Amino acid sequence: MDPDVKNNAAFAQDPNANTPKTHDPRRRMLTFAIRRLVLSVPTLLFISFAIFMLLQLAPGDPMSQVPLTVPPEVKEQMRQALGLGEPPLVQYWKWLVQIFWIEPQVLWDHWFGTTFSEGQLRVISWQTRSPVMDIVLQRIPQTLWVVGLSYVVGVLIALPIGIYSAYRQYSVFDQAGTFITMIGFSIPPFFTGPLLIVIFSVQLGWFPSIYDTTLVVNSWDTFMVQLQQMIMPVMVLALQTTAQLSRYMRASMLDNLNQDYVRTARAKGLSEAVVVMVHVLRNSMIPVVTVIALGVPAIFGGAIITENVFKVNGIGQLLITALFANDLPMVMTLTFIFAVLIVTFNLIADILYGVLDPRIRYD
Amino acid sequence: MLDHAIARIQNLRVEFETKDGPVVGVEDVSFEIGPGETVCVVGESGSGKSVSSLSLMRLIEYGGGDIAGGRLLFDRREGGEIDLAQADQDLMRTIRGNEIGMIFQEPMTALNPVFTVGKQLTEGLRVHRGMTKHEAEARALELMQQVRIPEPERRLTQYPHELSGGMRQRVVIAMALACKPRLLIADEPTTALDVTIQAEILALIDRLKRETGTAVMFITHDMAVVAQMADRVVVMFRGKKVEEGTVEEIFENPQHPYTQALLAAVPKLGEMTGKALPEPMKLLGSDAQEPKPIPGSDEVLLRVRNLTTRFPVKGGFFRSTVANVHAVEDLSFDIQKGQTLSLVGESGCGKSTAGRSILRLIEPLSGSIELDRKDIMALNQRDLRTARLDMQMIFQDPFASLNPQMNLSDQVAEPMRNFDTLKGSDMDDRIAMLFDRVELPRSFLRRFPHELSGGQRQRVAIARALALNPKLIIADEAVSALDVSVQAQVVNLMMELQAELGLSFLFISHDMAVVERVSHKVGVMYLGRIVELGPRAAVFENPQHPYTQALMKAVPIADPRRRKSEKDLNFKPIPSPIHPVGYEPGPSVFDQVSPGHYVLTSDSGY
Amino acid sequence: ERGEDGNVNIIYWQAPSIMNAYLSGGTKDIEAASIVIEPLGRYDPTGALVPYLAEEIPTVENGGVSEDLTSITWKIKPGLKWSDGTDFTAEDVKFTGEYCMDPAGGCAQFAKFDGVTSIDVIDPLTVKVTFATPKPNPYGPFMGNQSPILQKAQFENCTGAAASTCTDENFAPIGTGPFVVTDFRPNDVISLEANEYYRDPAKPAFATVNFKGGGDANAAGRAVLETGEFDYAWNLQLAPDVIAQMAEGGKGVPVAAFGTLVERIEMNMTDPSPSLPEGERSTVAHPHPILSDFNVRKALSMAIDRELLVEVGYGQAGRATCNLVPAPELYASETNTDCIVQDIDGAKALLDEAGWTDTDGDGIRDKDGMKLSLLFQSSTNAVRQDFQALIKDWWSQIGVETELRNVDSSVFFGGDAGSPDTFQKFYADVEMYANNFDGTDPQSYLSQYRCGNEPKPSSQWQGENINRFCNEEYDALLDELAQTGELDKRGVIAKKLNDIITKDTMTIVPLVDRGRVSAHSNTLGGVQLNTWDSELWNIADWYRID
Amino acid sequence: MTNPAPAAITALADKVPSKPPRSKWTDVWHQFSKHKGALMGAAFLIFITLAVLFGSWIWTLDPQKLDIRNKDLRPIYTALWDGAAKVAWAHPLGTDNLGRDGLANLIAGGRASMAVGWAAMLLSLFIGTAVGVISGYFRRLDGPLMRLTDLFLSLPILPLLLVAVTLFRQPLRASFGPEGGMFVLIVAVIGITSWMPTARIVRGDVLALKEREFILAARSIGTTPFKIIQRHLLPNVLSPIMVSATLGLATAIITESALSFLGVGFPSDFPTWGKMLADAVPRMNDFPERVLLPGIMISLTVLGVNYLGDGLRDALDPRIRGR
Ligand SMILES: Nc1ncnc2c1ncn2[C@@H]1O[C@H](COP(=O)(O)OP(=O)(O)OP(=O)(O)O)[C@@H](O)[C@H]1O
Ligand SMILES: Nc1ncnc2c1ncn2[C@@H]1O[C@H](COP(=O)(O)OP(=O)(O)OP(=O)(O)O)[C@@H](O)[C@H]1O
Ligand SMILES: [Mg+2]
Ligand SMILES: [Mg+2]
Repeated sequence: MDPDVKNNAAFAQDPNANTPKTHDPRRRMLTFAIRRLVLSVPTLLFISFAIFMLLQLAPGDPMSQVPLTVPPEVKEQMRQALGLGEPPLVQYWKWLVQIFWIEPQVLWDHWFGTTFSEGQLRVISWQTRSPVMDIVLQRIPQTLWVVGLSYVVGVLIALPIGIYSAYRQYSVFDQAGTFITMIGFSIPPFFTGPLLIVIFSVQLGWFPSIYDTTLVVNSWDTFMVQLQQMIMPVMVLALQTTAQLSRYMRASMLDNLNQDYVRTARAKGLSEAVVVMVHVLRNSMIPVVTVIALGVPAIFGGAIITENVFKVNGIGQLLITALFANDLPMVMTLTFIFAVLIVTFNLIADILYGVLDPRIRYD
Repeated sequence: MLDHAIARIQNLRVEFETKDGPVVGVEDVSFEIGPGETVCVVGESGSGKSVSSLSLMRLIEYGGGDIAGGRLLFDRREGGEIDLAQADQDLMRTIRGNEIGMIFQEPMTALNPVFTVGKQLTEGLRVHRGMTKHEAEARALELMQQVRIPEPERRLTQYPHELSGGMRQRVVIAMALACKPRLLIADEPTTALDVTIQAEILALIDRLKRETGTAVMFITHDMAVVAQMADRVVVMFRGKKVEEGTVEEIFENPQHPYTQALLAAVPKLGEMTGKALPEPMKLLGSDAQEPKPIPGSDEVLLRVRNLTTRFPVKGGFFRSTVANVHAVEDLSFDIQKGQTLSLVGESGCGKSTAGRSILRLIEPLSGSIELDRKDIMALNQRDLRTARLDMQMIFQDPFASLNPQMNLSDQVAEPMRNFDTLKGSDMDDRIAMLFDRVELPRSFLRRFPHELSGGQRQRVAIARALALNPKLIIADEAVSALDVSVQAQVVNLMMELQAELGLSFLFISHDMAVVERVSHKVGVMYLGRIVELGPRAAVFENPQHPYTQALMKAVPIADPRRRKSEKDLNFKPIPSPIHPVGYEPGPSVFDQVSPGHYVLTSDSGY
Repeated sequence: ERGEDGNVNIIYWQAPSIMNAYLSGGTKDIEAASIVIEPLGRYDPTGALVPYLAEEIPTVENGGVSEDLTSITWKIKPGLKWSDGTDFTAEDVKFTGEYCMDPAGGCAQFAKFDGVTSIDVIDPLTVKVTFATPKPNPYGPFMGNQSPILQKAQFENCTGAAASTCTDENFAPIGTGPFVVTDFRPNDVISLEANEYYRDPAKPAFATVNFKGGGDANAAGRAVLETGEFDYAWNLQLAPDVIAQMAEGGKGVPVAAFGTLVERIEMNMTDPSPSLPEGERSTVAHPHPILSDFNVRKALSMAIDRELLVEVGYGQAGRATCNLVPAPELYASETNTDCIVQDIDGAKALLDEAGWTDTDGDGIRDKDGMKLSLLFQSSTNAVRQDFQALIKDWWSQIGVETELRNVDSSVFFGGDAGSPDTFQKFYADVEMYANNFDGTDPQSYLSQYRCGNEPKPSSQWQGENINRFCNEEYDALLDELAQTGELDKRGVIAKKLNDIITKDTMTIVPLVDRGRVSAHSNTLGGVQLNTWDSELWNIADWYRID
Repeated sequence: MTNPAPAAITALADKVPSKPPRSKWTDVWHQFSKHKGALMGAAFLIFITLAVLFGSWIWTLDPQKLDIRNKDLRPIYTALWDGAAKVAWAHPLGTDNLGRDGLANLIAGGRASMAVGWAAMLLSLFIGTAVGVISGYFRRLDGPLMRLTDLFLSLPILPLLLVAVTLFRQPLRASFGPEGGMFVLIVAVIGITSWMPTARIVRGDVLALKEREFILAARSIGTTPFKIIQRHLLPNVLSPIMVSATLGLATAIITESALSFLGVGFPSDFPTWGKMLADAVPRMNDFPERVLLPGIMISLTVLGVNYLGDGLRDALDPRIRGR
């Protein structure tokens, strides 16, 4: 989550009416996007290298889970079989080739039935000896269901709260909202999670405490089951999103409610609903939408603790198990995907900013 | 007074709930507006003009105000008079925008930036007139034509920021007029605008009033505008009405001392006719001596030659320079010691850029600047910093040019701290002296900018500029944002300082009346170039360049008997100063019409 | 009747990541795999050997093991079928051996095949394993859950370096066990269904298995004991009061069993001081300034109340012990029980005797200007931290200052030569962890403490003699043990070795003989907790109680 | 103004603010004291801080002292509704499963949590503000610094912590002692992985401020860039910094507890609120106070800081203060 409300103020320079349009804004946006995309390649390379070196430096060894009964020579052999004996730079280069050259080919093959990637070595997880990407793909559904949905729910709850608290600033609702959201923000999920489980699974028996990732939703009943098992993790996660977003929404609404154009809108005789929900909201959403967009990478990054508490086994759990098992290719790939998402959504946020705010100029 | 007044305000009292208890905004204000009549409400900032008008719209509640007493009688279209002060907000919604239209002070912020002009224009129509989208659009187009916006069809699909200030203000006017209101409230509709655009807007409102018979309540603090527009005038002072009368009565025979003082403070174009040298204004009540002319000397202090400043416009994939803003083109002038050169011209013509380029706050592209024979252009950053000891700048916006987080003595002390000119108690003494000099009480030393009025702030800015004993002060619209009365004081202060300390000023302004008052010489700028340069009397009394002539015509005169008619105005929109890379404009060629009076003969774009 | 009891839900809080026991040493993977692939013989809950795919367990008596102890001949049950319907033959056994012995494959069970010179197929149902030297315990290959048989047809192309590219094979091996994999999600869920070719037509009783992984022991326990969502939870490493509280949920019961796992304190016989140059810390070049003294070590051991540790940390799943080899009976030294009773005063006296006295009155003993202050490290784990706190308290009572450190277990057990925090490097004075041995024979386990086998820079800090223990008598006994085939004699020697390293020298201070606690729901029958083999060793016999 | 002016000129005279000027800090305090929430937040924070700092002198029990016979005591107040509860006045807030005193642990844990929270927050604030101001003010550094921000956003905190532990624990332990060393490490790691949002917000604000005239004015009177940042930019970005600080403290306390939860935090005998909370979760049913007490402390602290931040922000802004 990135409170980047004002990040883009640079774009919102004073409108300059004297400056005639030299380009079509759409084309400018495109150039801007492409430029940023191209620039992000070296950034990402640098990031990946930094992460790789960090992981290299990190202590720990993929053999740590092998029982102590296995003698060291055997562990050494196992290490060699994983390619750990090679110098780090060679390992990095191999990883780069695999992720940027071979994996795309695999994807291509998958879609078009070609065989470019035949026999090429993909990024293989040390733990499972299977391609990292396959596992990641396997994890995406539950991550999206739970973390993604919780984000959506959080947003949907946060926005009305933020809007109303700002409209009735210092009212009881506003005060209570502040209080509750701050509490929500300050309670760690490893507390709320088990608490909910004790209440709703153990005492009341309403919801399962363990998430079933194999459930296929194909009927009303299975949908209900899915709903039941999703409800607790989604709520725990949504609490955090709500707490933060409603603060942003409130601040942004407050900024705009005092603007002159609001008075103009009222002077036209528009109803309060239209004034607030059309004129003010649209303007207030500009910074909030970018904040929302910047929070999206976190969805794909999963929610390590919550996933763990409810056994959702999404990306977050994958990352944490890989970390503790020192499964370098897996950790590397996941963090890299995460970095890509961060960079991408930074870009998307900037573009969204421009889409929503006609004043933005891309240069 | 009038038979069928459209609106009658009786004993209005508005209070604001603040943290320090209730504050009275206006008190016991009564006046009427008849059909087809323009009532001007004047008074300095904070006197309660806006509060009265917002109360009439019942919008004051949204700003934390409360109508504590009085009646706001409004004659509705379907006959019948109602008291708006008692009406509920639902009823008000049907009146607002429908029967009463309002034009707001700030064209830049009065429009919602994220909706197209068309959407904002049609909104009211669809609510009040129940029009379909299509009908409303047709009507919107009609309105746009009525307010004479060029290319009205295209404007409807544009966003507010894509329009110039003048166009935006016209859109706001069109919005206010959309439902053919019976009463139009215009709250300082032109304060933020250029002379030329102001003239156009005033003419527009006047014409609409004549054509539709709408009653107009016109709020302003600019007496020249009042003289142009008003049928009757209401003068407000500190939340109360102090005087009311027809425009002639007020101007020719003001009764209340405040009105008298106000009128005395208004610089009138043409007042200086026949005088060669500038002299301070005679303010009412200042028992001071007769204003003395300021001669200055003939020794050249600042010599600017062929100054050119361009801003690159970056674009394309590699963010290379694709075009340049030619903000200042081939500018040459001299300023003598103890004299004032004024630069005038429309917004965006490059005045500020010129001023900043001289200080090298913006790096000029080429040209030479010599201050006291020191070549400013050749200095490196460190020497430039010391060179700035001799030239200081006062900025346009007294609200923006002081750091809100620093107290006044620190702000004034800052230049001395930077250069270590004075220390400890010497510095304190000097700050106190400067405060005395600009007539600020010493008790203000520990205040923060927000605790001061605009005029006081501008005086702090002047004190700061004086702190280092500069030889040249560049005053970039130093008085434009101030109330007339305050403006007069600040202008007088600057001229006194000039007389006493022998300061030179580069005075940048678009207010011709003030310029006439202060300048020894005047340069008229257009599109980055000086189109006419000469002694003030020559330029004002004998303008040669067509642009200068047009500019002079647009200036409203604070005399109700010398109203301008719309026909006098012929302005073309300023062409773009942006040119592609490689475009090299020709040099400026001047013709000397009289000694020291030059007129541009090469193409200026006008 | 096969499949009549529907579905059984198993939860392992560590999620299996692969189904091939040879490519992962992790217990979770091996146990998950044990449902599908089987060895020739297994250990039962008492540690006895039982034939599985073999007709019988070969011994010297029945002629299966040669008199000179250099070969073992397995006879396979006739009529066995793989889950794809093909016949199980001796070729598969031979192949499995070769698969693991390929040095490029990185086989985790390589040690099981240590000393094997050849594996020969005598006939389709007979296979002979020959060793280079006499093997008193020839049950390394193909015995126990770590050494199951892979199908040759399936893994033929997966040997050597190709082993890790065979994702499909590694995730869904064809086996002879009661279930076959239908869906394997690494580190998440395994779905299995009954193997239609399973040798006993009446088994397994369950048609499907849902094997969930991930989370923590707490949640796993709760899911079985409190909410009843799952039928079986593995290895509940939780404080006894927590388990007891969960058991009140009434949906299931915790079960415990003991093996050879001993939680112990290891004394560093060498000096780990950071002031020594890197490369000399914790090496035999510098004996430990404090712990080299037997009396100090003994005093430290005497100050510990092992019964209390058991009560706090393990409850019914632990027993106080003074032995490094607590089981099986044959090898467990029964005379070594002195340490069980805490003796603070005795410890104090011993320290006084050793010259460690509190001269400056700060409550910490010192000698020659050196404080009796120890750095005590362990891996991160709630119970271990409780133990550390308790032990620190006791030691402070006898005037020993203790600094605690806990290291993340992936680092502590990671063996990364670059990290200062591994248990092998032992950059601390004492450390605590648990270890055990495979199967029932402790020979290799005891051989770890041979002089010269210590981790050291020249061996990239690999080696199992964690304490840097060096004792000629001990090494001589080890040699003798390697030559002895008779079980009784082996028992005597092993006990002697055990006593030397524990009570005689106090190099290793055993604390708790740790059992295993797992839990199963009240409706799951047939569970027999087995610590010598996979917990799921008899899953074919599990059934539903209605 | 020196000489008395006649009537008409007074009409034109500038309005003088009605209240006499006060020193800045009186003013700040005045505005601050009007904010009830802020006052309460501040009072609570002061109370907590004093309690954790000096509480150990009043409640002198050693938090590490094991009193195994008195383990698993309930807090005294449970006796109110549960007569059978095991309570003792010697341990008013009960004891844990090894008999460590709850109150003493709460105090000691609070000290650690507050210290980590404040230190990490200040560190991240410092880095964030520095990066934000520099990249906003110096155009040329903007790109590289923003890419650096991206990098840090993508850095996973756990491996980073493990690396830091490996590389720096020994030297830090030598200079700060075992707990101090770990403290420095954790603070540093939390600090350097959480400054990015602050940096972005500050950068955005600086970019906007840079265009304001008073910055130009400062340049024209010869203020050096460093002084401009110090005198003009920093005081004006205080408000977003305050917000970041508020959130930062909460995040730091929670991140520390999450690290403890994942088992990579402080040594086991070094209690923090987060760790107490994490350790108590498995026994939540029987001993709810063990989760609730530290949980409530964390929440109240965060709330207190939040309200305090709100009040300070209002009080420090002279524009709001003036109203
Ligand atoms: N929302 C408010 N809260 C408190 N006081 C207010 C508020 N709005 C206006 N006032 C006070 O009411 C008085 C009149 O203000 P008003 O806006 O009408 O002045 P004005 O004559 O329109 O000035 P200007 O020329 O600057 O627009 C001022 O003293 C002002 O401080
Ligand atoms: N930093 C800048 N970058 C690009 N263009 C600029 C910049 N500053 C000014 N310009 C352009 O240069 C031209 C001259 O601007 P300048 O501010 O000097 O006008 P001005 O005469 O002072 O107008 P005003 O009366 O509105 O202050 C305008 O077209 C403006 O848009
Ligand atoms: Mg006003
Ligand atoms: Mg300007």
